[in-house]
Amino acid sequence: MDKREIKSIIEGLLFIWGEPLLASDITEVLDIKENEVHLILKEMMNDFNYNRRGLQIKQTNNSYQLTTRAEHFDWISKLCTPRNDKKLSNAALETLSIIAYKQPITRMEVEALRGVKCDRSINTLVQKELVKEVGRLDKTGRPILYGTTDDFLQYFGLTSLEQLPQLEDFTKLDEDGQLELEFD
Amino acid sequence: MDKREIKSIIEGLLFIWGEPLLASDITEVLDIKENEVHLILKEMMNDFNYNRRGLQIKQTNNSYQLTTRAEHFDWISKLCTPRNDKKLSNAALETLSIIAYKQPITRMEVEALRGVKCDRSINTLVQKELVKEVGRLDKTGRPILYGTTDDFLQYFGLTSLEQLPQLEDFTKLDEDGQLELEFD
Amino acid sequence: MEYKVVLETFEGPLDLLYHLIEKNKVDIYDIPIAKITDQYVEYIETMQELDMNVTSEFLVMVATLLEIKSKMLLPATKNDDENTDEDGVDPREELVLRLLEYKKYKTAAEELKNKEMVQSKVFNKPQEEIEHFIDGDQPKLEGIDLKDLLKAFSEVMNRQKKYDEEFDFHEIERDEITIEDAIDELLHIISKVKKIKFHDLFKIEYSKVKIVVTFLSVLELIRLNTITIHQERNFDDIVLIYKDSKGDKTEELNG
Repeated sequence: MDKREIKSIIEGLLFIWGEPLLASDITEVLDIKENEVHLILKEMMNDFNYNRRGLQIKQTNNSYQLTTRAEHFDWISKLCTPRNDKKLSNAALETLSIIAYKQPITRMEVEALRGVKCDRSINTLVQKELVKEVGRLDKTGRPILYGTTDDFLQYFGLTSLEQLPQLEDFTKLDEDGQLELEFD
Repeated sequence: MDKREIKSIIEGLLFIWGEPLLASDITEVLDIKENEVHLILKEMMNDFNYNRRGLQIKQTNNSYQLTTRAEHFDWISKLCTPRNDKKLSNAALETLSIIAYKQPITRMEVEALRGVKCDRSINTLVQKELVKEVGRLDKTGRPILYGTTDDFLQYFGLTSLEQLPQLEDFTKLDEDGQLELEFD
Repeated sequence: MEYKVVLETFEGPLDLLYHLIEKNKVDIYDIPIAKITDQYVEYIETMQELDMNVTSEFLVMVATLLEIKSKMLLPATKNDDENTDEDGVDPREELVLRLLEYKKYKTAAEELKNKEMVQSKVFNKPQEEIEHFIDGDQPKLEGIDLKDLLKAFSEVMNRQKKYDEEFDFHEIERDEITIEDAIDELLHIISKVKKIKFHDLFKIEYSKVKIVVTFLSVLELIRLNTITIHQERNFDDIVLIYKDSKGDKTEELNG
C-alpha cells in the first residue's frame, strides 16, 4: 500500500469517526507503526494547509480530528443561522432538559436518549454555565457525569432541583393547555 | 474571492451539513450564481478523484454530499462496525427497476410485466421512500402512478435518472419486424 | 406441526420459466415447449406437495403452457417460415415476447443490485451540532422558561417511545422474518443462559409473526436435538434446556 493510499484511508477514518481519533486506533486498522502514523498525519496536516483545503486536521496529544477552519466561521454561520432562531437551539434545550431531569448523567447516556451526538451542545451548556461536571462514573474511561449549576436554578427561579416540574404535570398541561406549577 | 477559496468554503459547508446540501443553499451563502455552484462542484468532484482523496462528493439531482469511498469499506469496518442495513429483496428490486425505467407507471402495469402481484413490494418501496405516488391515471378508479424519489438515486449512488444503466433489448426481430422464432 | 423445506424460490411464473430455459440451456427463440412444460408442472407439483404457497399466477402459466403445447402439436401450424398469416403465427410468440420484456427488467434489477452493494459501502456522517456556529454571544436562555424545558424533555421521552414502537413496526414490515433468523437468535440466547423459561422467550412487544416464528424455531431446535424441554408439573412453566454437546461429554466423562 503506497503512502497516498494510506493518507486517503486515514482521511476516511477521521471523517467517519468525527471525534478525536487515537493514533493507536489508526495503527491498528492499517497495521503500520504508530510513529509512522504520526509522521503521515503531520504530512497530511501540511498537505491540507498547502492545498487550502476546507477542512483541517487538529492534533491533540495522540489524537487527530477532522474539523472545519476557523476562518470559515462566518460562512458556516450563514448556512446554519437562517434555519434557527437566535434562541438556544432545540438541540441544546433538549440536552439541557435531559441533564436537568436525569442528573447525574454521562454524555453517552444523553446521546442514547437523543439519538444524536451531543458533545457540541453539552459544550455550549457548560460554556453558558448552565451545566457542569459533577463527578466521574466509576467505569472504564471514567466518563464525566454532568449536572445542572446554581445558575440554572437561578435562571428558572428554582430553589432546588426538587422543584422541577414533573412529567405528569406535562400531561396536565396537555389537558388544560396550561401548566400549574407550584413555586415555593 | 478566488475559486480556490470558494471550493475551500464549500468543502467546509458540506462537512458541517453532513446531509445532502442543496446547491441553492450554497448559492445563498456564497452569493454566486447557482449554475456556477454546479460548475465548481463538478470541478471539485474531479479534484477529489484526481487527488485520490479519502472522501468523495456525491451529487443527487441538485444536492451534494460528502461521503466516504466504497473501496475503503473494509478499513472503515475495521475501525467501527457500520450499521448493516437490510438489502432489498429480489422481488422489490424487480419491481423497483420496472418503476424506475417506466415511470410514471401504475401497479397494474408493473404486475403485467412481472407476472405477479406487486402490492407488497410496492408498499415496501414506498415505506423505504424509494418510490412515491407521482400522480393519478385519468382512468376508471384513477389508479396511482408511481415514480422514484431522490432517495432512490442516492440509495443506488446515481446522480440523476439519466444515469440508470441502459436497458438491454433482447428481442431479435427479422426484416419484417417480426419476432424470429424457429419452428420445431 | 409440519416443517417446510425452503425450496429455491422464484419471483413469479415468468421467473420460474426463465430459470428453466436457462437451466436447460435452450434457445429462448426456440423453446422446446413440451419439455419445459413438463418441468414447469413438475416444479409446481413439488411446491404443492411441500405445501408451499402456489399462487394463482403459477397455475395460469401452467394453463398457458399446456395450451401452447397442444397448439404446437397440431400439424396445421407447421407452415412455411415466411408465412405470416394468422394461422402461421407461432403459438409461442406472445409468451416469448413477455419473457424477453421480463428479462430486460430482471437484468436491470441485477445491475441495480450491484449498485446497491457498492453504495452500501459508502458512508456519510451525521450533521455537526451547529449551535456553536449560531450562539455566538447570545444571552443565556433568552425567552425560555420552565415550561419549554419540561416540554423539551417530554418530547425526547415521547420520541424515544415512538422510536421503540417504530422499530418494532419495521420489524413486522420487513419482507421476511425467517425461521433461520429466529433460530439463530434463540440459539444465541439459550447457549448463553443454558436454561430459559418458555414464557420468557416471548417479549411483550413481539409481533404476531415474530411470536409464531419464535415458536417454530423452538420446535425446530427440539427436532434437531439442540434443546430439550422440561415441565415439572402440569401448568408449570415449560423450561427449555440447551444441550451443550461439549457439556454432555464432560458429564459423561465425569460420570
